[in-house]
Amino acid sequence: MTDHNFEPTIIGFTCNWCSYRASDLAGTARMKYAPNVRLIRLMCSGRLDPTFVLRALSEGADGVMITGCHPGECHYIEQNYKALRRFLLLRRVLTGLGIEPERVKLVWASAAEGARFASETTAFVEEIRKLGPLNWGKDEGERRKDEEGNKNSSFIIQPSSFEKEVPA
Amino acid sequence: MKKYLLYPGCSMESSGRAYRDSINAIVEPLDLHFEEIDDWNCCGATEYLGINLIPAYSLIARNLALAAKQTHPVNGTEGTRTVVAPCSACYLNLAKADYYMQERPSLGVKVNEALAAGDLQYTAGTLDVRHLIDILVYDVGLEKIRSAVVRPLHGLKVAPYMGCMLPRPDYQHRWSDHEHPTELDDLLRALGADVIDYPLTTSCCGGHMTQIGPETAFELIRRLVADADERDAQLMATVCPMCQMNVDAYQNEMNRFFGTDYHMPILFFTQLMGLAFGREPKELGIGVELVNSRNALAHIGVEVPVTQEPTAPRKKVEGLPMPRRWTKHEGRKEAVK
Amino acid sequence: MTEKVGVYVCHCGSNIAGTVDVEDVAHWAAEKLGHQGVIIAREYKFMCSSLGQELIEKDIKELGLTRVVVAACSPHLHEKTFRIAAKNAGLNPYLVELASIREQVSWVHSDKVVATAKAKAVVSGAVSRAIQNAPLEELKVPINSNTLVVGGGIAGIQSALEIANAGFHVYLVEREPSIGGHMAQFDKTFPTLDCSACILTPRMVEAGTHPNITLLTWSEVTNVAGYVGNFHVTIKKKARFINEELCTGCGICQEKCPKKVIDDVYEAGLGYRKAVYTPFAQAVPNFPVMDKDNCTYFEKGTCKACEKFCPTGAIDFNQQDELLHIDVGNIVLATGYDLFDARRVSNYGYGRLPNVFTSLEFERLSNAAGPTNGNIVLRDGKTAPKSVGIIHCVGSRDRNFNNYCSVICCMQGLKFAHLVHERTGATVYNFYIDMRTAYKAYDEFYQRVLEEGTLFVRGKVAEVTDAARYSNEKGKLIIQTEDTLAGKQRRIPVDMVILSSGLQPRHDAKEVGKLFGISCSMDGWFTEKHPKLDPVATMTEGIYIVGCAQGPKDIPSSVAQGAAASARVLDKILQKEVALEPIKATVNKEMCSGCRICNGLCPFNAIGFLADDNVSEINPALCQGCGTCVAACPAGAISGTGFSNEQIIAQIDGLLMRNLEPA
Amino acid sequence: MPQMTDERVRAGLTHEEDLSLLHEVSMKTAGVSRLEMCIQCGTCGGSCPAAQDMDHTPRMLFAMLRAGMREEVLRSNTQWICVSCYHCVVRCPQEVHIADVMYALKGMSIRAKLYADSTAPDFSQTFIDMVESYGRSFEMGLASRHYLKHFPLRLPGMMPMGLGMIFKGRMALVPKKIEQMDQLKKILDRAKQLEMIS
Repeated sequence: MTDHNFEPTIIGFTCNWCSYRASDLAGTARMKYAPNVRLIRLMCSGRLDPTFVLRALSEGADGVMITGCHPGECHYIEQNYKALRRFLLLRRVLTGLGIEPERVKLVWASAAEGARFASETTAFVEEIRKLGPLNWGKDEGERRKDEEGNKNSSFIIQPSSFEKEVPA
Repeated sequence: MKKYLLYPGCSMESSGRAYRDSINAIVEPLDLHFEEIDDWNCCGATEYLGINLIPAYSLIARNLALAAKQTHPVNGTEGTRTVVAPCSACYLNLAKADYYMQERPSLGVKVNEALAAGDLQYTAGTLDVRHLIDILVYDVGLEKIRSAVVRPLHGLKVAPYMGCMLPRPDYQHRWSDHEHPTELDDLLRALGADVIDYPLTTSCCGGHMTQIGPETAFELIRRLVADADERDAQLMATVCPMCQMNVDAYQNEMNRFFGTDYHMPILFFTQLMGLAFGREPKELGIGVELVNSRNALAHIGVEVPVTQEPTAPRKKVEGLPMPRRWTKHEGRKEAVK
Repeated sequence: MTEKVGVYVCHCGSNIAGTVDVEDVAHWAAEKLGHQGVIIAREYKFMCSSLGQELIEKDIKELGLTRVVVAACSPHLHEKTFRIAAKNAGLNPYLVELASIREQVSWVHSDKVVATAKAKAVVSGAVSRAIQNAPLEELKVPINSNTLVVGGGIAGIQSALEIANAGFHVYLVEREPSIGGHMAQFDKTFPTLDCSACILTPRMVEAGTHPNITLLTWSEVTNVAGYVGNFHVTIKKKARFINEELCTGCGICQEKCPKKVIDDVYEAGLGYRKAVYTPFAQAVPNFPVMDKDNCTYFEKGTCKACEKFCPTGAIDFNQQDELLHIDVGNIVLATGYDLFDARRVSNYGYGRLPNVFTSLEFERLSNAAGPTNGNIVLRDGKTAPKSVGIIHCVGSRDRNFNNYCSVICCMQGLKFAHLVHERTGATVYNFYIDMRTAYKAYDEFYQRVLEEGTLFVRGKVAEVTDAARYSNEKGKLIIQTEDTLAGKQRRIPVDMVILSSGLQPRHDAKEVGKLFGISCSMDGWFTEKHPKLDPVATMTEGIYIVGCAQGPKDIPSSVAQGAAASARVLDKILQKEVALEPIKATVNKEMCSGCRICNGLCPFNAIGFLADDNVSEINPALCQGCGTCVAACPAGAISGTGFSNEQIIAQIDGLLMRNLEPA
Repeated sequence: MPQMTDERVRAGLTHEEDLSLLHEVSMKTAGVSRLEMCIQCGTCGGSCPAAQDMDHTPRMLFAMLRAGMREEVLRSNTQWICVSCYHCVVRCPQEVHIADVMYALKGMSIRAKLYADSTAPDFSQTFIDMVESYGRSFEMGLASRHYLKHFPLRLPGMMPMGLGMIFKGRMALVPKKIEQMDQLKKILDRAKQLEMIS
């Protein structure tokens, strides 16, 4: 069952040339999307070291979104295919670690696809919300501490204030 | 021996009986094993879809669900996931249900909910829905067909009539072309027939309009028959019982309507295959057509030693060269320099 | 050493401040990130204004900041601004980090609490990352003043001439035996109806005789190495079997050659040439080439008619392909387009119905130098058509084929209508979806064609057939369409159909793109650096794209782009050296195990292997900084400046708020 | 929905603009209709083998759909003349699922009782009745019931053909029934319920 009170934290890796620009475009066009994703800019999705994903998941992220140029459109010719391969491998590793592989998602978005970036982001947040919190790499005490901390900080996002609408 | 699941369709039991007889006559020489889907029901033709969406697709999907239970191997055959439909309308309905249940998952969910009321279930994409001629040309192969020919149809001028619902909309990209597919031409040529260039090969026969708007249908039938006649065809070959029914059974009424006197017999391609394989007309249901094919078949009845096929006249020197013919199978990379 | 970090939060008027509580963010950063080294956090109305910049410069100087984090708009907008400000204040520009809280926060979220929370996370990530930033220096490399232009169509010719006239050397490489491209095949050019050859030939001759241009026809680029300013290019000069020193271009060999071949290229398949040939009379250079695949001597070992009759002994059957190596500083790609293969639209009958012609075929048909001497006739070679249908948008604006508008087809269709009307007096129909006659004097041409009495039918043609339905259709081609303005289906019998086919990327555009290290769009056209503000440059420094290689366009636009690219090249040449972004990968030789996994990963061939030391090495000038090798190195021996593991991991932790002041 | 006020009628407006129509048709179409992508090029109207008998070409019907002319659209004979030959579908440059839209319009037209001629809906209904009672189509029953009602005058002319079909064994006089008729009935009943909900 989906816990609607659960607000996932997601780390998104973007490519400097396409998906980061797509997020810029989504901004310029004022497209609203779920606020749960925090982006990191890489020069290319090929730069994505799988350990970054593991690091993010172990440090408190509930999901990781990897974005890059569409196949065949890589600024560096074909490095996004390497990202794709690593992504597939990574999902297997996660399965082996007992983590739902769906927590990592690969999205292709060109610099012109702001709308796609926005809708994919919102969709992914919902997918992660269904999966629930990950709480990997934290012991019980730490988790409780987190929860306590969240209660006091303005960082917790109230469900009522969460925007769901995304323009088609 | 390769097994296929057969969905015969309602016409095969009545108006298209000759189709069934002739299919039975060719499976053995081609080493095919057709296993009928148990207790299949009508696909709804083009009627149900216009009334109710979900019942229409549930009606079709029941057949797919039943077929999916019969995919296992039986004595001496491999298992299969291929459903063969010899009727173009049935083929399209089955293929369409399978495709749309995937394209629009909510439809798939609802259809399965309905199927569940009969303890059935179907996962879209489980089966491959294919038409009989697709199996014959691409699985059996023209080479094998050619080698089974004992009475080549040399001298028989045939208009290859594919009809509309077979090559279109072609969800799975099975055909060489949507407008001028070559599968039937190639197959008839393998039988030795003299295949004419028939531009209306995928035009519509009128479908159910013979029942609800006869004037519309008669015009469509007239176009088909008139063009075949204009091009000196002796008979038409079809792959669909509805096309056969419309062009055959309504031809005289059409003639009356327009004051014409066309006599254009139309046979199932499998009947011509049977003839070429040396079967007797009677086993193949030849003679039950209303526009009889006696005169047309007389051209091959006599066993005249075959002379060389007439070659096309040489193009005059001042003529300009034609571009090469295009088929999809040439590959996508082809480009004009 | 503890860094001294300054955090600057921009209001951007109300763009950011309207949704993010900027004061709270700044206050929070100073408080919660103080232990990380944040010694000052300010907010200001417009950080990018000169006052905002001065604020940062002042802090750097007075507080001795070693890192600067600006929470404002996207780094693609103002990263450079703040880097320059830092540099002015004596701080290495790469120690500045931007946190995008406008495009990624204030503009895409509407709840102030949520947006402020996310802005804090983004700032926290940027601070952590900035601490790990290292000072970097731009790499300067000299520029070779030679230029390579690939493709000798009008765009390439224009580009080559502009650079050559400025006094710099150009290598102009063309795959076909002559330069001229598609324009050389045309009869007239819209909208002015100048004779194509009349305006093109002088340019071709100028390019062929220019002292600064080395013309390499019947040649192809086979390898490109190096980087902006220092490309090393290998060119295959295919054997012509003609000694160019001796050949006078007299043409006797062509006359005597007994082998006739359909000319698929220049005559668009509508005419013949010999096995030894110059494609057309005004070809530049005027030396013939021998088509080895069709030559009787190469096929059967006898003939040599050309050799017997050549007055200067220029035929050389032993000639071999040659490989040339040249060094250039910049490359202009003007590789053009392929015509859409109209056989794919089987309902239009091209290839099946003899009197259906493509646009290029019609160009040859109406060209006085073409196979019919400019007589517009049916495929029987003699009958003039009494009625002609011209179909627009063939293969364009159609998801079954090419989804884009090919730009030129409307005007081309109008031009054909005019020519048919003028030369044959036939009734002409134009079938169009939308009439697109933008640009100077184009719509006036449309008006002129309307005035001439061409009949226009708004409707995408459904089919062209020879299946007559009524007696008036016998022996004709019937164009069936909906006249969408009349709301009725029409069947129009005509003698000739001309398909205004669209343009599509060269069939080998992908491979060519790979060769030069540039990418193609979804449709297959080369991708420009910026669709509006940088239309001739590419993401690869020093490589420019002009003409139809970049997308469908007409002759004026191709010429303009050719010239524009030249201006960019001259700009580079005159700068004499170029600065390269210092985002590079380097191999730590101590850690490298010599496994060579990285060697094959680099698309720019920047990674070499030092066999003696058994380690890999990266050429910093070739490295484009994608970082794939960094991520792939199993020994962790490769590090990438600007995007190091430390920087990214710090940013992850920061974004996840793992770096806050312990409570 | 704007009302047909006197003012509007006086101004010569003949229909109410119902902008929800396009969406409704799309929802009722099997697969994804892509109707909103139509560029009004006329490929469908040009391709249609039966366009001469239609009140409106398919293209025009789609324009009317967009304009929200609900009644005119559902009253049109276009969807009933469609022979499902799919020529327009494969040629459409925007990949609109035209044939399936026609099926959706038939259903809507029946429900709104706006069809001008009952021949086609009756034929469909008769056909379905046969299928729902036997699980198979029954040409003899179908033809006799349908012709008696709609084309009694055509019957004498049809006699030779009908007799020929029977004589040549191409038309069965008794219907064939599937074995698990009750299973099919359950499925269809459930499907009809689901149809009502959606």
